[in-house]
Amino acid sequence: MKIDKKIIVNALIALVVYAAVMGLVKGGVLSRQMMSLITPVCVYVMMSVSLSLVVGFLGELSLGHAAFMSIGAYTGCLFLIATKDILPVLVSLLLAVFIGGVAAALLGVVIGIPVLRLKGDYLAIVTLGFGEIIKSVFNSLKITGGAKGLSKIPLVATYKNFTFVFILMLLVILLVSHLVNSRHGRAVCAIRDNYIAAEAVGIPVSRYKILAFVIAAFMAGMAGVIYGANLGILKPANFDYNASIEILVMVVLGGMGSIKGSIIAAVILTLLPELLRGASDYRMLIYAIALISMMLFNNSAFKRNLTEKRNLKQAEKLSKEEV
Amino acid sequence: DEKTFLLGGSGPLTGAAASYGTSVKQGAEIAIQEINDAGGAQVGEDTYKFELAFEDDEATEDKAVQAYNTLMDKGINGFLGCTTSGSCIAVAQLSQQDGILQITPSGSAEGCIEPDNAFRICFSDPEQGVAMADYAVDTLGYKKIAVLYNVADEYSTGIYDAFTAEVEAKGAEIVDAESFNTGDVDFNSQLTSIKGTDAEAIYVPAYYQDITYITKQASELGMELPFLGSDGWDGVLKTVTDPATVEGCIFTSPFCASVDDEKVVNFVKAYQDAYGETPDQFAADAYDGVYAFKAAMEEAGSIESADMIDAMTKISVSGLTGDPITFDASGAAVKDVKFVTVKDGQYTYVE
Amino acid sequence: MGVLLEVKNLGISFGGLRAVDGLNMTINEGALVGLIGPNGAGKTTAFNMLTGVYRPTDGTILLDGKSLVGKKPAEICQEGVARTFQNIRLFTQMSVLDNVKVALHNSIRYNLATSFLHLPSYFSKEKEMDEEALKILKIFELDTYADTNASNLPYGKQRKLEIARALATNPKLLLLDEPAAGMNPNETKELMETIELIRKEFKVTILLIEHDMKLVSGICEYLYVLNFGTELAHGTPAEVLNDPKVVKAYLGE
Amino acid sequence: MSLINAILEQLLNGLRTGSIYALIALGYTMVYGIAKMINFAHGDIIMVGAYTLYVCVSLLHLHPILAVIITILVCALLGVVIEKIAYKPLRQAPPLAVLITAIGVSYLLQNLALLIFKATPIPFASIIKVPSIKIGGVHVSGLTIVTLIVTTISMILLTLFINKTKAGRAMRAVSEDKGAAELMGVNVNQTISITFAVGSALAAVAGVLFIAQYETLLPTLGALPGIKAFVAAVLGGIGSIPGAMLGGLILGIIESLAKAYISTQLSDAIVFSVLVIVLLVKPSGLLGKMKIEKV
Amino acid sequence: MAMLQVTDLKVNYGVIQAIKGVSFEVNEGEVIALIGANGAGKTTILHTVTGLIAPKSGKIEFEGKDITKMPAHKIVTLGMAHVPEGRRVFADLSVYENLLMGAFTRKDKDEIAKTLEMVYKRFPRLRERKNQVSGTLSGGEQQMLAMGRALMSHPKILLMDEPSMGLSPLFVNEIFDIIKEVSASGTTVLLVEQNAKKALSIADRAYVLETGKIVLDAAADVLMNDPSIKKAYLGE
Ligand SMILES: Nc1ncnc2c1ncn2[C@@H]1O[C@H](COP(=O)(O)OP(=O)(O)OP(=O)(O)O)[C@@H](O)[C@H]1O
Ligand SMILES: Nc1ncnc2c1ncn2[C@@H]1O[C@H](COP(=O)(O)OP(=O)(O)OP(=O)(O)O)[C@@H](O)[C@H]1O
Ligand SMILES: [Mg+2]
Ligand SMILES: [Mg+2]
Repeated sequence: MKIDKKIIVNALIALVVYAAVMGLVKGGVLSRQMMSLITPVCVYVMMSVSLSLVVGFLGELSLGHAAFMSIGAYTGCLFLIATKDILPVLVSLLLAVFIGGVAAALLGVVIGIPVLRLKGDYLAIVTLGFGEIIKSVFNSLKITGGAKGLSKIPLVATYKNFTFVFILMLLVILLVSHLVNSRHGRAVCAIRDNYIAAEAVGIPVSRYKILAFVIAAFMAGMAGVIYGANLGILKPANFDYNASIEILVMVVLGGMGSIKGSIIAAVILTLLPELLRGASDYRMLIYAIALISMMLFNNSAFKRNLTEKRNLKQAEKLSKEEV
Repeated sequence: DEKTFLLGGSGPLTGAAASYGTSVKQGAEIAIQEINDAGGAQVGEDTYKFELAFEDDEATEDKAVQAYNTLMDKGINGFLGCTTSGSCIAVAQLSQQDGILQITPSGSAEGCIEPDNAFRICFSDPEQGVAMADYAVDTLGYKKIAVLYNVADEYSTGIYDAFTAEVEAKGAEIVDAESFNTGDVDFNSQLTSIKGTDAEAIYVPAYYQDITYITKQASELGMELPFLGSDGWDGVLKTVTDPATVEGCIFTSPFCASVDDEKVVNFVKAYQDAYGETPDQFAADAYDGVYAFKAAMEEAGSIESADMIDAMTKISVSGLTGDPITFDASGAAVKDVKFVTVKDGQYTYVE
Repeated sequence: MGVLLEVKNLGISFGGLRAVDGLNMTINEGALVGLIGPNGAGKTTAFNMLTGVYRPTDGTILLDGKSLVGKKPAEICQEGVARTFQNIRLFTQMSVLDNVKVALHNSIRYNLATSFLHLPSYFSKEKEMDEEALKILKIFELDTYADTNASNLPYGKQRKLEIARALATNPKLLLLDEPAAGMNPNETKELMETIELIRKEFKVTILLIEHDMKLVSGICEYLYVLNFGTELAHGTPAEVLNDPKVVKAYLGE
Repeated sequence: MSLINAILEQLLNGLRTGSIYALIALGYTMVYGIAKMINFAHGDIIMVGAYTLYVCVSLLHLHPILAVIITILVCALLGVVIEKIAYKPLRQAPPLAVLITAIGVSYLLQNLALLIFKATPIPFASIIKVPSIKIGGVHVSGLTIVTLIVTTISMILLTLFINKTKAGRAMRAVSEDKGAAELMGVNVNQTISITFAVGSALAAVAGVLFIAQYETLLPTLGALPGIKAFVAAVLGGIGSIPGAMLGGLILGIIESLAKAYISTQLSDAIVFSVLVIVLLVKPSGLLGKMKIEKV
Repeated sequence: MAMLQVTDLKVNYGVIQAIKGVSFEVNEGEVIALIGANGAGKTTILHTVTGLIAPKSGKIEFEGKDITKMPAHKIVTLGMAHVPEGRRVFADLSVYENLLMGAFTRKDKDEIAKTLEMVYKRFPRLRERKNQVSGTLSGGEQQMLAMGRALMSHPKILLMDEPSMGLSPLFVNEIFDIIKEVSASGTTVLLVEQNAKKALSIADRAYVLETGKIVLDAAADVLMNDPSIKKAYLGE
């Protein structure tokens, strides 16, 4: 009934988006700039949706999400390179994505340990630290090409493989939104809202904290593989804390705990700097101002009242009942 | 008939690496101004004036790809880029599919010119590393050398790898290999460690920003070891507060802003008039890159990339960074490696 | 009727402060027992030890003969002890219904794959949860608020929601920390009826802290009185509330 | 050189960077402690301070002392203005929203500096000229000593100010409950402005010392020390003023020793590993108070 | 002119109107009780009077001065103190520091010391715990602290939001004795209470609030005997 309608609407939206992008690409209407943005947009949607699980739903600040992405990207892309001539493209990509996800999830478990003991900004620093450690390690590893980067990655996840990338992105969105609407997701949200109360009603807090980190890591790892297979080259420097912060910005701008918001913010923030290219020298300045303005608007009384008016019906119903 | 050749370019204009991209852009602008003032390029019947479309790529690969595609949307006829190696490699894959002539002014990693359509003006990293190793061991006679390089930077590590291999092949010794990270400003620990060894010289393959800190801190530590460097050193004199700190250093460089060559003098003057600062090697590379385009189209008699690419190996450019510069089949520039030193606070070529 | 909870010689110190010292309590299955005492006597602290929030420095806690000392709060909850908090702790960004559904976490289960994929059992189990949660909310007349954000409830209703949530964990022993605080006499009266009701309906043993003597004498069968961390008296309300020591330390004239 | 001397020199190298981190961390921690927000733009205020000093000394040819005073005033004012425009409207918003806005402000300042001063690094000779001294065979840079002294004095003054004065008490009250503080008669907006003014003034001082130490102006010069100082503040226990100083010094020393005796390639990894381990043992940092939550 | 005069006050939370046009007055020296069920809007009114919430419309005057738009910290200096709902003590400050915060607007050190002594005498527990971090006090202890803190400002009028919540019966009596004392020493009191019986027993007059509107006002002893009030608020 209510749920069914939602599913249908969402499926329709997904279908329309897919058809529109496909149509535009095939019809040759889209500029090359826009076409080259298709995969990055999908990658950042995956990144921000997965991070929203940790930041928006678990309520822990993570400044190291790009590290998970890099682990996934490197392992998956190494696999892609190794199997380039052996396996069919799709099989190789599918396996690479899975392997990347698993590798990142394993790191997620490692990070899970401090997560159990630390909170808030202390945890944030530790995630940032892990990110920098991973980056340092990649910089000094030979197999990944060190600072020179891992190049010659087959370009198998560009807009030409949009269908694959899109399905993967949908999958990530679907899994995360399913999860947060389940008993496991509720447990995660309960920890965010009040962990003492969550413990008191029998939620194994530690287990769920790790779970959230691991799932988010897995998805970031998958996104990393797509990122690599779209660019053809991976460099450790691209996964530093600035990259993590960019993703965090998307999650927060989208509104914490809102998957839809995370998606929209990821799309906007990936496209915005590109759309601002016309402003040449003022590009990043305008970007910064836009970011600040969006944050201020999102939290303005005006916006609050807008949302509240939407909830007014419910409130009116309630106050009638109260009388 | 007057037509326009739209030259694309990309490099970091914002972020920590912004100065490199800015130099490339400005160097190219000077060359274009000069060519256009002189009547443009003569291609068969037509005269072509140059126009530059330059995009910010923040020195990251994904932005570079987008910058390149934006330029392709604008319909560029040739691509002068990217400024940094990683971006260059990422874009080269695409430019190869497009079959467009790509000349990178400063992308020094080996992978930058792998596709047939890609050429470069600057030295390759291994080339430089080997050249300096040969010079240090054979000419200067050093037997024990310490190295300080940027572990997070492809340029620095690329040269470092080649340098180390060559030094060891020649029977000399790398007594200490210290490293740092992009953005570091304090090198005292590494320098102190090197100070504690019996090294006869320090080789620092890095850009002048880092060098500024390193040489100053070395002099504060009372180190008197001679410094050897890579072409990234060029420009160091404009950022040090005390030229004495770099006095006597020797670095590989194809370009030297203060030599007496007429071309160089004119370029430096034009650049200073336009931007109020002394050009560095990035600017010079870009300048030569633009002239390579001019030479290629004139040689080919066409601005079709396929024709220009064929012509590349036939041209000879009399540039700032080499005279002549020619290109081999691999896409690399063939030019002499020169060694520059700082003497009395001025750059001069080592005889 | 058997003994459900047995507390022996329970004590805890915070730095130099001996907040609870040598507390003994025996609570039978199905009983409704009050824990009273002056402010700062250590009542809430005793609850915190019973639920694993604090680890006692000494003493034993046995629930159905099993020791609870050293167990984590979540484990103790699964053993069958639920509580409310003196300073309300709701899941503020969740709906009233979801607050209760969180508490059903351990009683109505499905696995992670079901969560991810929304397999058929997801829908049936969620439905079961909704029904169960609404059933409990109805007792507290909160079912009409099911979709409201918990933090937007007025104070009194928030207290009720806390009790509803605690009940949803299906406890053997329910600990209520000042359930009537912030309620007016009428609301308190209603609350007393509700407590009696849930006690019958859910066959749950209740231990409550309260300063409202009407409530305490109205529904408690047995009382323990704490003062400065130690036991001052225990007995039936009639005995205890007339005990001069209790009157002097706690009730006043 | 004897091993002892070598270690001593490396310790001094650590102190040199550490004292700068410490000074920056003081401002970080102070703003965090009161306004309860991580001011990611703090590092960029250092950058603004450095450029302001440059403009005053090299372009306007002002007397160095006057230049330093102007620098401090400019930064303090900038801090207050940023707070008013970008953070104050977000008082009711979730804390992370303010964090993101701070990141936006950081981008903004960097890109403004880039537009005004261009990307090429500007050399700027130190205005602080103190000779280095020699203690038992090792040189100690005069600037390091100055930085250490300034940091220590700042720390002591700040600690006294926050713990012992009425204004400081008001700040702590505001940090816990703005409404209740207002009910005590505290002007909350003004108190927060003062917090940002003091924090940014500290950043200005850090900027002056930083640029005296490293002598090169870059639009991004504040970013890395900013992050390092943030790490230092957390290491010492964020919100704790002596902790910030301790954290900064320790961070500098670990960095230096890791580079000298373990591996320069992996020095960042080592530094952060130490940090992670310290936090695992002491989850609220070295001097941070474990926040007791009364249940 | 009344000491505190509130005229046609309307307050919104976003789009929801919580106070729908309330007028009342408090004269100097009076003890006024404000009673009403959960969610009636009592706390909202007190917050608006002390300036923590801005009203949508209406007027608030204190000693003839219009304070409707005055920020809270200024209102405090006029001699108004507020013991907020939920105590809101500064958890990380010690008991002593909390009390000093109460005297924030006062300058005279000797006078402050005298008041402090007076507060300690009324609440000996606070003296015992003066160096304890307030966050770890028991609920009742925190209530004492909140009250002591408000008294530290030596207010002309004291607004109290459910001061008896969470207090032991003995202490409830004591709190009401203290309120009486405070009132006797010349401080005007506006009291919000769930314990309506107690409140009415010490009040001069009272207002009854229902979902944002005042439905009744009368002398306390009249209300005490009003059958509908008895039934609705006194639990009889
Ligand atoms: N974490 C803690 N650290 C230090 N002291 C504490 C802590 N928790 C409680 N206390 C002290 O222990 C004593 C008992 O507190 P508790 O909260 O148990 O009292 P209570 O009996 O529930 O009182 P009330 O009826 O006022 O709620 C108090 O004096 C309190 O200050
Ligand atoms: N911050 C808020 N946002 C939205 N609604 C609020 C807010 N605070 C209070 N309300 C609503 O305003 C109404 C009045 O609340 P108020 O707290 O003033 O009541 P009260 O009379 O003090 O109740 P109680 O006796 O429970 O303390 C209630 O319906 C409440 O839900
Ligand atoms: Mg209690
Ligand atoms: Mg209230």
